[in-house]
Amino acid sequence: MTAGNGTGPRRAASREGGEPLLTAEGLVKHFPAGGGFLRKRRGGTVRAVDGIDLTVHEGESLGLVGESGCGKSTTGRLLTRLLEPSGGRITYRGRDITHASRKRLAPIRTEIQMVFQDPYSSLNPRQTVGTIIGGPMEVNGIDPPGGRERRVRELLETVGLGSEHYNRFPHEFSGGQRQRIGIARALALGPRLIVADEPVSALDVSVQAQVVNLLRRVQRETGIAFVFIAHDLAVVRHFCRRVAVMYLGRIVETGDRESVYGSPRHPYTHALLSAVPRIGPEDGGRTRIRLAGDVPSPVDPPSGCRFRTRCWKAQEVCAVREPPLVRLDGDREGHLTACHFPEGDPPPGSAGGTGGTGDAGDTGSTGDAGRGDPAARG
Amino acid sequence: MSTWTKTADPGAPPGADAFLSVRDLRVRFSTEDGTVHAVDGISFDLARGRTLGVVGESGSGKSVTGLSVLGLHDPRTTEVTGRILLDGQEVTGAREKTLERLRGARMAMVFQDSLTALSPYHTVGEQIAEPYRRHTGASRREARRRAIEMLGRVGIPSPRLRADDYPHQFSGGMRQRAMIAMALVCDPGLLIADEPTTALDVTVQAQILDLLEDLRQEFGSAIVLITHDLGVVAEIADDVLVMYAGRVVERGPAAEVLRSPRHPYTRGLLGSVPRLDGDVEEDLVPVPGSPPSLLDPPSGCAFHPRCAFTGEVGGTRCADERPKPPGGRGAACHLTADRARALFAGRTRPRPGRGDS
Amino acid sequence: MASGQRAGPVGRSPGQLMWRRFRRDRTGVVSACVVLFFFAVGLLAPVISWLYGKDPYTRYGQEREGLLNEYGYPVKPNGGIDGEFWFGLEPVLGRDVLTQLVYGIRTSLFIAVAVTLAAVLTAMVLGVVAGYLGGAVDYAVGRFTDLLMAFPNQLFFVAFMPIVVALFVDPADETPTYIRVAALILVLWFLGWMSLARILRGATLALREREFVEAAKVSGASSWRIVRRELLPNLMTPVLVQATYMLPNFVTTAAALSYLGVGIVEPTPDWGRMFATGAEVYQDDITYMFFPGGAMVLFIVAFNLLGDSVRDAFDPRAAR
Amino acid sequence: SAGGGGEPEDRGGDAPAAQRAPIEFAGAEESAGPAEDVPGARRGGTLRVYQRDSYAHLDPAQIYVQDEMTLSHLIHRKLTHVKLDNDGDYSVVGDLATDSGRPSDGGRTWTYTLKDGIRFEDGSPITSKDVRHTFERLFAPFITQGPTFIQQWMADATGAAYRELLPEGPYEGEHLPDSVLETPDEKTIVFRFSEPRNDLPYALAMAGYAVVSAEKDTRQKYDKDPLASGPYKIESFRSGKSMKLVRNPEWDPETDAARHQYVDGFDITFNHQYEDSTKRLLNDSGEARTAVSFDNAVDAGSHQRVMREARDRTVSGYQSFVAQLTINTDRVEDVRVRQAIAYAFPSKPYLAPFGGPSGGELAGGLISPLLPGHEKDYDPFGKLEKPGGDPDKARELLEKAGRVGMKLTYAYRNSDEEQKASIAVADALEKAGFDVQRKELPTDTYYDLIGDVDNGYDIYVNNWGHDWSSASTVIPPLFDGRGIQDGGSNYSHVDDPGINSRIDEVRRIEDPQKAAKEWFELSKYVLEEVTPAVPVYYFKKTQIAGSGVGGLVYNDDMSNLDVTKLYVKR
Amino acid sequence: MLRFLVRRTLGAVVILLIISACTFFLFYAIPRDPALLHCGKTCDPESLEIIRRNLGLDEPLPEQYRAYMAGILTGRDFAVGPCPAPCFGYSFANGEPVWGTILDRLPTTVSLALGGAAVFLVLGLGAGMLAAWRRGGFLDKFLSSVSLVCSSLQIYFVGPLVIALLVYRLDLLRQPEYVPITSSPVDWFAGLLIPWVVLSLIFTAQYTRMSRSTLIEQLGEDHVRAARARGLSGRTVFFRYAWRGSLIPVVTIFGIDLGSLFGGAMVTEFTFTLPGLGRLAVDSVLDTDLPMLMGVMLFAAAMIIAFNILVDAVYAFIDPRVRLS
Ligand SMILES: Nc1ncnc2c1ncn2[C@@H]1O[C@H](COP(=O)(O)OP(=O)(O)OP(=O)(O)O)[C@@H](O)[C@H]1O
Ligand SMILES: Nc1ncnc2c1ncn2[C@@H]1O[C@H](COP(=O)(O)OP(=O)(O)OP(=O)(O)O)[C@@H](O)[C@H]1O
Ligand SMILES: [Mg+2]
Ligand SMILES: [Mg+2]
Repeated sequence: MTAGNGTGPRRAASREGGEPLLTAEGLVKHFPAGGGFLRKRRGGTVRAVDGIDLTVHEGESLGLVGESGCGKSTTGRLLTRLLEPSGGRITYRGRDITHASRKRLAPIRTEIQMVFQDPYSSLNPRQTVGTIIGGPMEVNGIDPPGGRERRVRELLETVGLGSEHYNRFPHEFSGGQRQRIGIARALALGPRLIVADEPVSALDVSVQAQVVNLLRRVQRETGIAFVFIAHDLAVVRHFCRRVAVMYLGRIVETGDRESVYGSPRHPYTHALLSAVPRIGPEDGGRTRIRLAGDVPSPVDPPSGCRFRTRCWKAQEVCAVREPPLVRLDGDREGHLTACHFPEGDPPPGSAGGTGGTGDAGDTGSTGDAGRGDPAARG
Repeated sequence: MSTWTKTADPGAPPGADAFLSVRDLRVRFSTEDGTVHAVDGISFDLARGRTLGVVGESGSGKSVTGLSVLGLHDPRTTEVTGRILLDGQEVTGAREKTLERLRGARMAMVFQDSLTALSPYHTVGEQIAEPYRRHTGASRREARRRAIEMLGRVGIPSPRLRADDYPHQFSGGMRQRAMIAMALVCDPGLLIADEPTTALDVTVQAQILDLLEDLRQEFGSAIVLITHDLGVVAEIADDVLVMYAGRVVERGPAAEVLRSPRHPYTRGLLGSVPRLDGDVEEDLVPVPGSPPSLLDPPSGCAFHPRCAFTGEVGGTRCADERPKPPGGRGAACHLTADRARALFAGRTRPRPGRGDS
Repeated sequence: MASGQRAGPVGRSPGQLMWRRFRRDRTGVVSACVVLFFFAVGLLAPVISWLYGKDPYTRYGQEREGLLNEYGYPVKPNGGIDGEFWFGLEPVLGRDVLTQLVYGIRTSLFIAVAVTLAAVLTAMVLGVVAGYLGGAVDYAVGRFTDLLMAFPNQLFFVAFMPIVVALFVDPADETPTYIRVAALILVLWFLGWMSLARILRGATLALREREFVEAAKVSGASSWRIVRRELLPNLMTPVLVQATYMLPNFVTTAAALSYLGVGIVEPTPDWGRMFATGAEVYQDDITYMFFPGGAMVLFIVAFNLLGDSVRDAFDPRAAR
Repeated sequence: SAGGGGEPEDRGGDAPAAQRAPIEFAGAEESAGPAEDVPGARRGGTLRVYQRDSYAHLDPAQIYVQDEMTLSHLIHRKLTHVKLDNDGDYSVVGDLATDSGRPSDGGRTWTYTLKDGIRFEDGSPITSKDVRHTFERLFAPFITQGPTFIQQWMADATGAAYRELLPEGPYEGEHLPDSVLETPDEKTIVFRFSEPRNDLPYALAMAGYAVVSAEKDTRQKYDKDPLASGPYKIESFRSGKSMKLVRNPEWDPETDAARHQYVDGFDITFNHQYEDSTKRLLNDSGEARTAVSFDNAVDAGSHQRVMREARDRTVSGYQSFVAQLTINTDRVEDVRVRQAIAYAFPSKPYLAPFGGPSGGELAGGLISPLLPGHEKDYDPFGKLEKPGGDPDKARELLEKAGRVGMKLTYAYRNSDEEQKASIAVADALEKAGFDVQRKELPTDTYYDLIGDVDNGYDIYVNNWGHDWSSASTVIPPLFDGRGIQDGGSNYSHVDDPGINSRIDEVRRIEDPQKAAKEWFELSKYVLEEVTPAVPVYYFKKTQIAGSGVGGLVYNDDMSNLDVTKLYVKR
Repeated sequence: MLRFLVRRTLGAVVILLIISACTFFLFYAIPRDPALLHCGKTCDPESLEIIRRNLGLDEPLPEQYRAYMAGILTGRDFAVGPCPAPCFGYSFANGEPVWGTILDRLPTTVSLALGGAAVFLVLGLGAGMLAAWRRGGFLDKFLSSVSLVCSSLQIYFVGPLVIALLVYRLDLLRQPEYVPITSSPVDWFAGLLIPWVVLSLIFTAQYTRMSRSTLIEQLGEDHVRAARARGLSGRTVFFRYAWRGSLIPVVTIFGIDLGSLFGGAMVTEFTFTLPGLGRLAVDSVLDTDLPMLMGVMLFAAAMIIAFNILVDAVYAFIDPRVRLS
């Protein structure tokens, strides 16, 4: 395959379990709420990402799922250092890049790339496809053999576009094609890691499948590591070997695909999985867990376990103590859960689960979440 | 399962007991670049108490169909032909006054983007009460009581307080509930929900779908659920209509269509969706290419440029001849149903958990 | 895969698309022609004057007998229009109206174009800097803009024109015309850029959130490169649209200043001063008011139409 | 009065410029009231008055500009007054005084006796104490605007040195000594000067010397709210907007030989530009029928129409001002160059923006036709013959002087008309071979700037008007070389021994007839031999009133419509 | 709301301080001596000195500025007498108290502004609504072209023409003038009719164009369509839903316009010789009457800021989203 050409020696053949490529420890990002200079103190801070640990290994693909606003994109931006962390540490191949300046980041820029969600806003409408894809090479002064243009044409073919599209403008392409251009741009520098922030969410199913397939192929063939952010659990499952589930700026459960999807231990993961509508005929045994309310505001997250306001198992201790992200009994290596009262396997408490919305305790918490939310937003 | 017995080909008379009956609906927009054939001859019937799922890719004319039923298109730029009967009453070509009486009272709509679809200048309570007053002539106080009641019904906590909030003070899920309350306040026979959950998270989406289902049972309305998520259709729709480039390509009871699609496009859609229980090592089977431009739709079968089975039909038939839209259960395809079944089975690996049905 | 796309190696840039859209808009093209005509008149004023054989400074009426009556009004009816003086003669001084108007348009357009350029540049620098850097810079620029917005602008122009002139010119010297023009440009510029700066700041803020800017950052592009390559090309649309609305405003404001007596003075031909003269003599010679007035209405209408067309061409969805 | 600081645009009608005899000083009989009736006049009615400028000063001591002087005739009284009778004859009569003054000691001592029954508007009688106060307060520091003739005569000083006589005015308990001003009793006032002051009756008739109440003097604030002594008093005054005059019941017609009190009152509004007031009055509808403007002239643009359509409702005449191009002799030293300028100057084009014939009459000499001794056909530089200027002659002189192409800075006031005129001036002078620099000066400080000895300009127009009917208020202030100082009125800085000595000689002539002739002869010498100034035009003015206004008479002495004679027609 | 007002008022004070300082130092820095104006014909250095002292011009500039600002709050004592609390000094040109003169001219300007604003707001919004209601139709095209042409007119061009035509040629209307409404409402109305009409002619056009385009924009909004989907009548939707949203830009511009009109409609007042603040401003510029100019400048700026605050407060009424933040 051509994508890897011209970017030096390839990584180890083993795709997974390779060397840690990128590590984040206790990563924190707070934004001033309400925004604006001189008014920072008013309204507190948005704790978009509030202490997460992540490791991405060479050549692996890590999925990041969670509901809207839980801090997935922020995490992605922190990892690519588009944002500077408010706390914690990011190391890339042993080098601390937490607060590295643009200059110091320069060599790493070629190695960490990003694919964006919105195929419309991620391409500059005033540049031709050639300029867009060639831009990163120009910035980094990379002159591939045969010239940049040839390399761009190659990349276009790699992502399934014709090299004749070189001089076209983005508005002449459909969403799926634009996303391919975005991928080609990310590939242009021959990166080791691509952070893909919901790369397919904005696409139609048929096109989404094309792009997912493309990404899978690219990963298979080049061995680039991926951090794949999505809210569609099925897509993540399809793409990633390892999955981390985020809730309100925290990782609540992480582990390999089989463990997390097969035997989720955190109630939230459980609820999330059960909320996904399925095409297949209902197997009678499937328990439906309906969570009440929405994700609380990150400006004022609940104390202790952040999920407790929507959790049907919540007890007093949940409000007091924050559960650590640990490996629970009977779980596989690498399967970590942050819960005081983890789900058993098979999923216990089906009684509580089915009647989720009707449960007295729940309604109360729903009310809380409901009332608290808009005020915080306003 | 299959209660869909009514024939609904264009020529057929409107279904007798169908609450909503659409015949050969065509919608054209004249734009700067030319005429957009957004909806190109679709027909269907819908009975009370049933849910029709309309699926299709972006731009396939789903929303336009929904809006035509309510007569909401701007007559200056839009040409709507065909017949739409709501409970026996003609909607197309009806006078604006008549339409105004029907909208909200007999048919209602829930929009996708709840933030832009709610007026930012009025409280949620007012916006629910207003159509109620208009259609029932209720007093201001009665209307308010009704609004609060409806908010409670759709599961908004402490509705009495929240009725005086403005939409921006609600969360996304609550807004969507408020929209549903607004749509159902006059107990309409028909509810058109245009992607009511697309902008929401899965957990909230599940809440809303449950709510819709509960309300349908309670009010007995007919629901047209527009979506592009096959999972949602599978979850709550009785019947399904698959649209492509403004046309119906396949229809039938939801479970049946999803289990054994007869149109290559439907099959492609199904193959594109990754499943929670699917095989992760398998690549997805997408539909190649991208949707056609409606300014200049492909001749014959609109799907033929992306279709893998044109060879099976033979010659240039797919490119020349427009397949007959399906009457009842069926597909608008030159392949016969049996041939299709055979072909699709051959090329698709059975999926775990589905093969046995 | 490419079958859905139009074939051909070179795509159309948004600019080309807008140009095509613009060319289809008949009103736009006509008004553009009118506007161009005015600019041509301004540019070619010396040529026109040479061809026509008159200049705007000679006092024909005073130097030749029989053109003006003893009170200084043209003897011939309709403001003295005849085969020699096509637009008639200026009362009192007896100068030729046509060349006055042509040169007046030249002066006015020059000032307006200069102010527009200066204002656009300022707005671009401040708006983009504020929008892109945000934080304290944005706050400072924002408050500064607020401050200037609170200035009563007409009053400011009227009050500060003499001051600016006084600052540059020793009271004993003749004020050169260029100083006056410069002062006018300076004063108009000073309060002329804020609204565009706000628009550009907003646009920059919006653009900054667009993912292609992040993409550029991820690839390691410097701020300067991002501003230049990613932001500026996308800001040309609002700039062009706003500039077409700003320019006629500056023309009328500068004219109003001359009208109030603080702008351009004799003998430099100026559009606005023709109104001042016209307002004095309209009782006896209404024809004189007609030419500058008609020309100005035509010019402004054409420019406004052009502005609408440019906006529509850039943003076809905007309501007309 | 001095150059009409605010009156450059005043224009006049076309009364014939006849040779005029000096105005007589009248005795007690002519000074006694009541004034002879204006034919056809009746009492009653209110007049609307459209004025351009609001009144900046109402304190008599601060009044020195035309429109304030006009108003002053209605509200203030002075010791003497120039009366215009029904035959059109002028005479200086006693106003508050019983006669125009009794001189003794060769004109060094003047005695006045106050009439009976003269009162301020508050009913308090006007006594010699008030008159003393009136003159003493002229020395107070805050009095800066009014005429200074009598103060200078009293102190026998030039310039501002007179202030040393009584630096604080009467307010700190100091008073003028009897050797200067004596008020032996309630009714008698005696002025004593060290030189003969034969013009005193004229000077006392100036509005600036009107009487101020000693009791009610509020110093600076008096300027806004003075006590009236004339036939009308101020009911309300809103600066910049309006003023309302009503009858002053304390004014006794029996004591006034010149004024009338026909109308009930005047409603004055300001900000009416000349075009505006003219158009309203010409339209003659509604309230404009009984409206008039005290000072606004018919604007140049409307003059034609006014003359065509409403000539019978107009009055016109000369104003005291003579427009003259002053040449800075410090900078333009060669008399041939000055003469070249005189020949080249385009009088007619200069006058055109001011309304042409309606604004003035081209001048051949420097002395106004209103002054005794004026010779009508005097025209040494051919300004009447070649009103557009004589560039050939000028160039010839310039060549002789060897100064062709010399730089000439022309300063002018930054008004619309002057701007236009300056173009013609620059044009014509350039044709004659000068390199003209135009320099516009702010209107408000124009005279201050050209009044600087070291002003840096070569030529500038000065509109000078006589203060009373004698050229002694023209030639000495303008051309006496001993008066050169900053802020002085010798704008040309000419210091010619011939002129200086002749001035002293003529001043001593007692016979007004002879003096008038001598002044004119002196003006010829100044103009022809020294040429520090070029005559441009004599100001003229035409005024119009509504058809319901009677008693329209042009008063040469006021250079204006005589506002004391107005009445409302039935 | 209260917090908002307090914060904005404080901001306004700061802005006014800066404006006053800029104006003061620039004006007084120009090489023109206001004392000369007072000095009259027989000016000599001594009396000049006296006048300087009387006017307080002998102090250094910063001290003069301090005294000036203090005078606004506490009043000052001048040679001509005490000047009570909002003291902006005395005019150099005619010795009138500046504040009194401003108050005196204000009614004219306010009458002109309010009357004109009433006309152009009602007509402009009305025409804009009509055009939007019938968008695409003949009425729309007609109104749009008329307003386009009208908005291209200038007061200094139309003003004289209208007077020439309506007053002098046809004798239909009264010559413009200001009569206080208290003394004669009829004359007040008749005298201001032409200025109102001319002022409105130009403004109306702008409001028509703006309200039309924002209305059309609003009519295309989702929530408007949703309101129709609920069966609300076209009129209800138009007025209760679309119109309300279209008001925000209109209110913004209206606030700006009214604010600057209240500070004096210079060209209008100049053209029709109305004794308002604008006229006062032009006159004081031409007379180098610095205190008056300062006063008018500060007053006009205060008006603009006040209307800005008012507009922001009105936003909160129109748009609940603004209320909470
Ligand atoms: N620049 C910012 N300033 C302030 N708050 C921010 C900023 N960026 C993100 N946030 C807030 O941080 C939280 C997390 O945002 P983030 O975009 O990471 O969520 P997400 O998981 O990507 O959501 P989505 O699925 O909607 O993309 C949100 O509440 C968001 O409002
Ligand atoms: N008012 C309009 N004017 C012109 N074209 C329109 C208009 N409304 C819709 N269209 C076009 O009609 C086609 C069908 O649109 P429609 O909104 O029904 O698609 P959809 O199936 O609802 O897609 P989505 O899933 O994106 O909502 C599209 O190509 C769209 O561009
Ligand atoms: Mg995100
Ligand atoms: Mg849709």
